[in-house]
Order: sequence, then C-alpha cells, then structure tokens
Amino acid sequence: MTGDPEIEDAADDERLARVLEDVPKGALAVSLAAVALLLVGWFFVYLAIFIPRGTVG
Amino acid sequence: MKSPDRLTLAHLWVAFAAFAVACFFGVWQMWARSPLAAPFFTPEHYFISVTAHGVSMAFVLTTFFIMGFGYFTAESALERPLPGKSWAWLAFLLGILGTVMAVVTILSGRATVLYTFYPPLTASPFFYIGLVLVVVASWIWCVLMLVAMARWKHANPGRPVPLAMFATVANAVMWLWTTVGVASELLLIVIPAAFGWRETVDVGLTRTLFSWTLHAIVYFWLFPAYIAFYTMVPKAAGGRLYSDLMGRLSFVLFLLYSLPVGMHHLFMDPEHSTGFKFLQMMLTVLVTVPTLLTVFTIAASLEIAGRLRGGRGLFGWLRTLPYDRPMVLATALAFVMLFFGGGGGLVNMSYGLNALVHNTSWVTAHFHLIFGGTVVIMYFAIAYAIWPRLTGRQPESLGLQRLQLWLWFIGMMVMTLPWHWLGLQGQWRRVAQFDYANPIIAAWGPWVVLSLAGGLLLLASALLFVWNLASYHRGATQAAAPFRFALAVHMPERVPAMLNGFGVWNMLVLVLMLAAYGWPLAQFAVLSPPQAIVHHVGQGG
Amino acid sequence: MATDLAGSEQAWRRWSAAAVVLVVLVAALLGFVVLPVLQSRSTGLDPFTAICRALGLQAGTPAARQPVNQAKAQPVSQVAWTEEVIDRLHQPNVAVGDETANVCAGCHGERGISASPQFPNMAGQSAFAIYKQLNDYKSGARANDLMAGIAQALTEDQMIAVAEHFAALTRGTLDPQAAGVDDPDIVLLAADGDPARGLPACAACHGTRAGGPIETPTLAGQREEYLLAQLEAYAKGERHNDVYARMRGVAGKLKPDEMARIARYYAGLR
Amino acid sequence: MPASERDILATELRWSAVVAGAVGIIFGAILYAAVALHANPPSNIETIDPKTLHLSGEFTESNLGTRVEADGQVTTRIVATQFTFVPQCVVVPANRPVTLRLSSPDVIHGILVTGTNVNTMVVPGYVAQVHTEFTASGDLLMPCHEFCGLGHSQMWATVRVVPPESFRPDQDGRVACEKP
Repeated sequence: MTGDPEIEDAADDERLARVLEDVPKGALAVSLAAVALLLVGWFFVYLAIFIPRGTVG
Repeated sequence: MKSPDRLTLAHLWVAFAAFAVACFFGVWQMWARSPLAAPFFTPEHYFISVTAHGVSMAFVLTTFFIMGFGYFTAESALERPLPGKSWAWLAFLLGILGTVMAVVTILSGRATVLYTFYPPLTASPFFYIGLVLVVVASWIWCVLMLVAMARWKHANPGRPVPLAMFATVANAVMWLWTTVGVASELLLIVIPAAFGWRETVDVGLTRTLFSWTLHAIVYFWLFPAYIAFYTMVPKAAGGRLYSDLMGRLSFVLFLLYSLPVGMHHLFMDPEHSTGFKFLQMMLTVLVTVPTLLTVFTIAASLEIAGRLRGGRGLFGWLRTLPYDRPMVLATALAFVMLFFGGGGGLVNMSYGLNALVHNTSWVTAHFHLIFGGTVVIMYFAIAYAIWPRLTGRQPESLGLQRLQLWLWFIGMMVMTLPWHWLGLQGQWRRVAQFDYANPIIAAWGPWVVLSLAGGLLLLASALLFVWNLASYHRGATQAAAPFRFALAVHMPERVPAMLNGFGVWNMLVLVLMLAAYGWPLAQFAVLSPPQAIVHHVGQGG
Repeated sequence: MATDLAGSEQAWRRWSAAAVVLVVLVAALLGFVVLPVLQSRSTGLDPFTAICRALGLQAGTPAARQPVNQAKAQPVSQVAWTEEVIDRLHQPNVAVGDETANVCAGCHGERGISASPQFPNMAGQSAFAIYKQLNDYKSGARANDLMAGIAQALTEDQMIAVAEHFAALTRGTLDPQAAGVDDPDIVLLAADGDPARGLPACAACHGTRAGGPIETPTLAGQREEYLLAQLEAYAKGERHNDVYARMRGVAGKLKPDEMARIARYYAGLR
Repeated sequence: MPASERDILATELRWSAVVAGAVGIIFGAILYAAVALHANPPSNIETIDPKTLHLSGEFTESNLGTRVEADGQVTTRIVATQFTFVPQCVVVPANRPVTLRLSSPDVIHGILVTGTNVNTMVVPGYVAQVHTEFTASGDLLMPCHEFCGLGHSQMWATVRVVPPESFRPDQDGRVACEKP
C-alpha cells in the first residue's frame, strides 16, 4: 500500500484476466441476497400488516 | 483557474449553500413535530419552512448541481471545450434570479403552498415564475449538453460517446420530457390563476400534469449518482467497470420507464380509473430493472477491485475494498440506503398496498433515503472527487471527509427508520404539530424525538461538508491532472447506434406516454369535470 | 464482440420497439380486461360495465357496486361561489354602491365605522364576506329582523355594489378608541390553534395571508361586542349560516372566557 | 480472456431474468390481492361540483354522517373542508361492509384512518369513495393527510367503530356519535 491510488491500483491485463475468472460470483451472491431480503421484507409488510388490516377498494 | 472550472464551481456552491440552509429548516421541522416545544413555532412558520426546505432541496440543490456537474462532465469526458459558454452563464444568472424570486415570496409568507403546489391553493405569481426561470435555466443546460454531444459525434464519427456524457445527455433528454408536465401546469393554469386571470382550476388536471413530472424528476436528481456509480466508482476502487454496454442500457431504460409511471403518485386519487393506475403500476415495476441491473454491475465492478487487491472467496472482496477513499465509502453507504429506500418504494408502488402508506411518514422516509441518502451522499462524493481538479488543491484531510459521510449515513438511518414505523402506525404527512395528549399519538413521541436526533446528525454532517469543501480553497494551488473517468473491462470501440443516441428512444417514450397519459389527460377535456375556486395564499383577507 | 453487436442495428430497433409495445399491451389487457372482469364476478357487475369503469368511462370501481343515494336535506346558505358571482364582485357599479350605502350609514357609519358597538364595522371588510351575509339575511339563512328587512329590499346588483363600496373604504379610519390587548395565551391560540381540540388557528382562515374559505371576513379592528355575540351565537347554534359548520365547530370548542378574550384581541388588532 | 464481452452480457442477461422473476413474484401477489381481496386503489371517477356542493344533494350539511339505506347498505358521507370534517365524529358498525363517501367544497384534502387500510385523496370536483369493513371496535383517528392550508394540522375527525349489536339506526336510518 503506497497511499497513492494511481500507483496502488496499477493492474496489468494478466492480473485482470485472472480476477475475471471469479468475477462476478461474489457480486451475484451479494445481489441475490439483497433481492431475496427485499422480497422477504415486502412479503412481511404484505402478509403481516396489509392483509390483516382489511380490504379496501 | 480556467473559466469552465469557475462555471462548475459557481453552480455547485449555489447548490450546496441552498442545501446547507435547507438542512436547518429540516431539523426545525422535526423539532416542531416532536413533543418538545420548538422556538418560533406557528403553523405559518412551519409551512414556510416546509416550502423553503422542499424548494431548496428539490429544485435549487438538484438543478444547480446537475447543471454544474454536467458542464464538468462535458469538458472532461469529451476532452473538448464546452460550446456556448456564455449561454451557460446566462442560464446560471436566470437560475439565480428565479431562486431569489422564489425565496423572497416564500420567506414573506406569500407562497406557503409547499414545493408541490396543491392548486386551487395559489401562491404569489412570482413564486411560480421564479421556479419557471430555474426550469428555463435547466432547459438551456439541456440544449448545451445536446449540442456538446452532437459536435463531439460529428468530430468522432462512429465512436461511442463516453459513458459519462451519454448518461448526462440521457438525463437532459429525460428532463426535457419531464418538465412538460409541470411547465404546462404552471404556465397554462396556475400562473394565470395566481394573477387572477382565471377564477377556477380543474384540480384533477393540475394533479395529473404534476404527476407527469413528479416521478421522472426524481430520476433527474438520481442520474448524477448513477453516473458516479458507473464512471467514477470503479476507478476510485481500483478496478474496472464490469460492462459499459449495460451502463448505456440502464440509462436508456431510465429514460424510457421513469416517465410513464407518475400516476403511482395518484393511486389514492378519485380522478383516475383502476385500469390506468394498474397500467402505470406495471410500468413502475419495470423501472426497478435498471436499478437492480446497476446494483449488480457496480457490485461486479467493485468485486474486480476487491479481488485485484487480494480479496478471495464469495465475500472476501468486500473486505479488501479501499473504504478509506470517500468515493468507495460513499458508494457502500449509498447502497445500504438504496436497499432500505428501494424496499420502501416497492411497497409504495404496489397498487392496492399503497393505501397502507399513502401520505404517511413511510413515504417521507422512502424519499429521504433514496434522494437525501443515496443521491445526496453521492453528490458529496462527486464533489470530493472533482474539487481537487476544480480548485487545483488537494484536501487537507480525508479523515474529515469520511467522518462527514458516516455522519450523514448514520443520521439518515436514525431519522428515517423510525419514520417507517410511524408511517405504518398512521402518522400522517405535512402537519406542523401533533396532539401528544391523544393516546394513539402519545406512543409516537419517543420515535419522533429519535428521528430528531438523526436530523441533528444530518445537520452536523451538512455543516462539516461545507467546511470540508471550503478548506480546499485555502491551500496552495498545484497543477491538477485532468480528471479521468473509469475504464470498462472492455472499452467498446463501436456500439449499436441505439446505445449511442436517443432518436428511437424518444419515439418509444412518446408511445409509452401516449399509452399511459393519453386518455387520463384527454378525459379532462372530454368530460370537463367541475372546476374549483382558486384560494389565494398571501393576499390580504 | 463489439462489432457483431453493432452489426445488428435493425434487430436492436425491432426488439426494443417490440418489447415496449408488448409491455403496454400486456399491462392494458391485465388492467382493462382481466382484472375488472374477474373482480366484477363477485359483485354482480356485468363485464362490460366493469371494463368501462376500469377505463374510466363510468363512475365506480369494478370491485364494488355503487351505493344508492337518497338525499333529503336543506342547504344552510344559498350562496355559491361560482365564477359568475366572483366576476360580478370584481366589476361593481360604484354609483349604485354609493347610493345603497346611504341605507347602511345609519348603523354602520358613513365611512363604515359603526355607530354602536353592537353593529359591526364595515370599512375594509372583505366584499365576499359582506355579499354572503347580505344574501343570507335575504334568504333567511342568517336570522336578524332588522337586516332581513333591509336585505330583502336589495337586488343582487345592489348587494354586490354595496359590498364593494365598503370593502374599498380604508381601514385606517377604524375606531381609534380600540387599543391593542396584551394577552399571550390568546395570541398563541389565534396563531397556532390547538390540535388537542381540533381547533385550527384563527389566523389559518382570518389571517392576512391565509388562503382559507372565500367568504372569510376580516376580524382585525372589528367591534368587540359584535364579535363576542357572534361567537356565542355560533356556539349555541343560533347562528348557522356558516357553510359546513366551519364556525359552529370552532366556537363550540372554545371556553366562554376564551371567546371574550378573542373578541377583545381582534377588536384591538390593527 | 476468460470473460469476453459476450460472456459478460450473458451473465447480465441471466441476472435480469432473476430480477424479472423477483418482481414477477411481487406482481403476482398484487394481482392476487386485487382479484381475491378486491384491494384496489379508490378510483371512483364520479364528478360533483364543489361550488354548489352545500346547496343540494347528498353532501348538504344535514345529510352527512352514517346512514343505513333502504337496501341495508351502510354509507358514511363526510365533507372535508378548510379546516374541519363534517361531521367531526362518525359511527360505523364493525364486521359489516361500509362505504365511505367524501367530497370537498374548497381545496384538496385527504384522509386515512389509523390502523386500517382506509386511505383516499379528497379532490374538489370528485366524490372519493372507499369500500371497506372495519374489524375491531374502538375510536380511530381520521386526520386530513394532505396539505390544505394553514389550519391543516388541526383537521381531524373520529371514526367510532361499534359492535354490530350497538349499531342502532333511528327510523331515518341514521346513526350519529353521542354528544359528549
């Protein structure tokens, strides 16, 4: 760690290619978790709050 | 200092000055609504404050920031001087004039109609004219952005427009469509009513025209944050943008689907039918697609950075990201707030479910998280990223910048999480005070006080932000390197014409708007519903 | 890579247009046909009516029957703020106004300052307020033997003209005897209201910048005795020409001493 | 390179399918609520002239409040005006379909009833209508939730939900709150 981002971040194509063998497994995992949590949250509001409060229309 | 830098700096300082003042109003409003007695309280002062807070945050901060950032992007991404610089300064002056008109009418109590208007309540005409001038200024900016892109394309035939500029122009195009609604409401109905040239207004029509603008305007504010995600964050984190093409596609989808969805703000209104509400709800569902595409693409870009820095496994890359850099820290915090704000938004847009939360604090929490949280924290990060280039000076302390971002995040969470809870209890919006003697309301007191504490953290953060920016202007200048945007894993050499311009998309926006708003607007002409008498605010009575 | 993507310009245009049109068609089919028809079954609506309602061509939601309506009620005031009435109030006949005002001068004063504390001052009063009260006296919505007789003799034009006549008089000539009253509690009530009682601030309608109901009268500098009498009449329901009980509701929630102090406060206000 | 542009786009496309699936599930639940539970937003495009609202018809002052109509329907009529609801307290029966009908003679108002899904804007020129069924007895708060002027904060009414056996209409079919 040099503290200077320009030097710290210098990456050659070979390293980038190696990294891209794993990407985007982690991003998929994180995004999937986020979407799953959103679904859980939405259904909590829907089933536990909205439906018991009675119908309107 | 070169003159384009002065142009950008002038815009951004106006934006952030309005922002800082608006934070004071916001905290005082929280105080007034809490069980604690606020000084200077009267209902009139409260609604003056709400109007000032809304106008400063939603119109002044955003418009000036977007214009200033757009000029910066046009110069740095296209690497060409900005065309029509004197027009840009003219727009700036128009915007200032409009802002002053609005501020004077608001503070003198002649415009207590909030920033969302509510005709047949009608303020001083000069309030609306002021706001129209700000919009006209932004129109000049839109044209300048279009011209800048067109000239660049002419000089670089066949080459893809740099993503940052493509997105900026997408925003300009969307904004031109967006403002049609509010501009026709103000120019054709509200301003004539404010002058006394007409005594009645068609309330359903004014609400529908405003809804045309009301959702897309939020995406207008959001665009800079997404531009930062795609074109600044990957570089700041030390990685590459995962996909340039998906960036283009996301921006195009925002242009397409942020417009024909405004009626989800009118779900609880009696002047529209279930069918059109359903249609616009379904289009609203589609607007989650570009957001979730962005979340994934940016996560993948950060993953590249994290792995390049030695992160391993499914989640190890999250730990190795350089969170000491403000842009990376801001992005992480922005995504957390986007999660909560977006989750709340999913409930808002869900047709029948909207009845659960409409006009409660839940909605206030939603847009404070998305706009005040995700968007504004990226405004901060953008400012920190481009200020060295604008002023030719390096920051005194990144630590203070990080502290400011953390304060903003914690303050926003502490303020808005109780609002969600209160909203579900039925705490309603836009009131100056509550009767805490009422047993239903008494239980809300502690939560309101907690959110006031969050508001105080936000105010502290806002002041620290201004201090951080001001401290740039003190040190000795150095020659600043030109600003560079992030590179993609594959920098496109050619892209389909549809991802390099907006011609066909404009046609499709027209199709969608006709389908979504055609009859809902035409019905007012065909059925000519009874009109309501104008109620003048701010005239002797 | 990029080249083959760019090579399919036609396909890009075709697919994006098709996707947009398809989305609209599916949404329209669901919103205008499937949903209303399914919902109408359990409410006994025929599918055609349900679709018309979903399109907005007929009143009502597809999910429910419209209620019947058997209204049998009398209005409290006959005045309606139509564009026509407002236009006429904006174009008064000054000569008629001056002439009609002679009838009023005996009690309300030549310059709109009343001769006795039981009669209200008229100078600078809102023309809309004066017009509405004259109309209500005439129709009997507001009961007062003296004023009923006078108002019944007035034509619509005369009422409009005399309302504008008094509205145009300056309020600088109001009763110089009335002094400002220092009463912090009442100042607070008038400016803030009381949410616990559902009591809006007086200033929310009567304030100079309020934007409340059109017919709201100006209270500043009004006669104390008159104001108190009106508040008491509203509270008891003896006066009931306020549309939708806006003032009966407010006065009914005020304590007797508050009424007296409010009357004193507004009488002393400039 | 292991990740060609085409690979990346394919991955993004798969992610889009996941997103579409997720919002599709939510969409399905919304559809279910609409079809099976009749959860629609109030969308009653019924016009009425706000300028003459008080003169005749169902929103005249003495016609307001709760009433059991000849066919047994319970309808509650409320006027939202600057800065009060008329009447300030309404009685509704628990566990029985109720139709709320509201209108405004002046500016935009709106209502919600705490603890329920009752929520609608009250826009001058239109009759806002909500069909619902209250489940628990007790006093609920019905505030004006849309900015209507400086007195907005003090504008609220009470919805008194009573057990069906205590819901006793008079010979005209009317039920009103007892005066305190």
